[in-house]
Amino acid sequence: MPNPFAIETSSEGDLSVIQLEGYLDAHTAPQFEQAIQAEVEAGRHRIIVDCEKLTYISSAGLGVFMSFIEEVREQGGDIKVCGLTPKVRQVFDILGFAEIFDICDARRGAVQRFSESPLREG
Amino acid sequence: MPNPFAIETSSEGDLSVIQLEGYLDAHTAPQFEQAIQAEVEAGRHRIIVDCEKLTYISSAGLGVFMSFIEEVREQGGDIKVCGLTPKVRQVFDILGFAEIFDICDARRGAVQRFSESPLREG
Amino acid sequence: MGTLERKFTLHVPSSTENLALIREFVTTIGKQAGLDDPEIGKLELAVDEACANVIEHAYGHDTSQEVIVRATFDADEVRIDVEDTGRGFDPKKVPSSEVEKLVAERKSGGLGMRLMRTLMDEVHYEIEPGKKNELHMVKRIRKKAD
Amino acid sequence: MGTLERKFTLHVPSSTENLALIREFVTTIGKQAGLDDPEIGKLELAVDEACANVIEHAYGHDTSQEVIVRATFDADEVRIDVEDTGRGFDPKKVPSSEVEKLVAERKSGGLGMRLMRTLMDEVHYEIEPGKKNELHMVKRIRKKAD
Ligand SMILES: Nc1ncnc2c1ncn2[C@@H]1O[C@H](COP(=O)(O)OP(=O)(O)O)[C@@H](O)[C@H]1O
Ligand SMILES: Nc1ncnc2c1ncn2[C@@H]1O[C@H](COP(=O)(O)OP(=O)(O)O)[C@@H](O)[C@H]1O
Repeated sequence: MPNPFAIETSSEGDLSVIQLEGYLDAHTAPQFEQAIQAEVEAGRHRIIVDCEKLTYISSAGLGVFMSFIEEVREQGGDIKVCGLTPKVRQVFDILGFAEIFDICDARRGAVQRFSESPLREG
Repeated sequence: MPNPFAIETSSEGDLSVIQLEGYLDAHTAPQFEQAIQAEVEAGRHRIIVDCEKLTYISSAGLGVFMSFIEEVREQGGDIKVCGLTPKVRQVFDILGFAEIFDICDARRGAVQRFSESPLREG
Repeated sequence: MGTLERKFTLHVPSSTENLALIREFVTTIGKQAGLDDPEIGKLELAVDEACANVIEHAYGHDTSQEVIVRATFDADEVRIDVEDTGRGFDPKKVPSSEVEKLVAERKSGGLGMRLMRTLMDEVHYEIEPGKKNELHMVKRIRKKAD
Repeated sequence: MGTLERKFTLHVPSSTENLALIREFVTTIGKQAGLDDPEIGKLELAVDEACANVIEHAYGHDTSQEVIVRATFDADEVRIDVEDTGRGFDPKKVPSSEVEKLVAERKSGGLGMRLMRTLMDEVHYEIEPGKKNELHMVKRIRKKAD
């Protein structure tokens, strides 16, 4: 298959960066869910999901974003999305996710946005 | 599909370089045949086929090499092959093409080999 | 080409592992039908959603079952049929929740059928539980600008 | 997994345009069967050659015809059947020429069946001209070193 799925979590200061690569569908979404779950359980609620290398997303992948955003915001954090390719962006737009999620062009922008809303204790 | 087919002919001095990219199968082989045919008809018989970006070859592609080599050699030229990836190399080897064709690692090597056998008029 | 109809069929075991192959299948067909890239993307996603639903809901991840995707196209449209012999359901009884509501309820699902209906020109189900369930979808081919 | 058998089927119009899809189909199956990359490459090439022959020889490039590829695998082997309803032929009557001879005769063909026999562990034809021609091929699964 053209591009399987890969996921990598790193940190930038108090931010967690989850980088997605390849396709995020019903087969690979559980890995993404685990990755976000791990951050949330570790009390890391300021999360950037970098989609620069994400070539495909289906509702199973979008469902992961959807199911965590409330909890993370309740804890004073956020899930910011960056690097959407036009193909993936189209799906966010169709579902109205652009109104719910903070979507930035590049990772820099997402980091910047978090710095404008400093961490408040949960 | 992962990587369609592309072909590009250029020249390096009196050498013709045909660069193949993607997959060379029964569907795309006719394009390769036309490219070699064009060189041969133009009297350009010193040909390098650069396979560095060739990800797949089937017998239809190998058949193009096979059908021109005699004519080109009769005219004092050669078809030298360079840049074979392991996957494509495997097919050349299985069919014993390595004994018939001059196969070089890199394009430089193929150019060098031609310089060792200067053009004789056909 | 012209109005000649082209037919393709794919049978795969009911596993999410095979969604990537199903997408390749649909993408190839979309290209041959002359759809542009955004339209191919929509077709690909709609069929992925349809098959993911079959794998998850109709067969409950029983990988010994089979998902069948049939595709035909002519000069006017691409038609996709997704067939299963699983549980079946009544599509009219599936509530169509707003995304805001799903977010508030921390749901991870409920987006698939909405997507399919948005992405395709026609979507309808023919359900005969225990016998055969079929989902028919149509994407019309808008002629490319070039 | 274990000894459970997995079945896949692909029907496509008889056109070389569809060889890329056929290869994706076979590659997916090879991966799921646990073959390593070189073995997947062999399976892919053998099936490509088989289908290219059907498209060219059995159907003479009549794109209204259909090529059917069936694949099954279990823990021990991958089995591929390529089916057509075309012209048919007697495989025993096909001369197996050395590559040197083909080169000398400036042939562009005659390599396909040799490749298939080299690449696969079993290759045999069941020909019923005008009815159904089937090519059966088997690749045995050698357990990976790791
Ligand atoms: N093919 C199907 N077979 C059985 N039930 C289905 C099928 N497709 C959808 N459903 C039902 O409709 C509901 C909504 O489906 P959908 O909008 O795709 O969201 P999701 O699959 O994420 O739940 C599913 O939860 C399921 O109950
Ligand atoms: N599926 C088929 N149906 C009819 N004839 C076939 C088929 N496969 C092979 N043949 C015959 O066998 C010959 C040798 O096939 P092959 O070794 O694949 O080389 P090529 O296809 O390049 O000629 C073909 O030229 C054709 O006459």
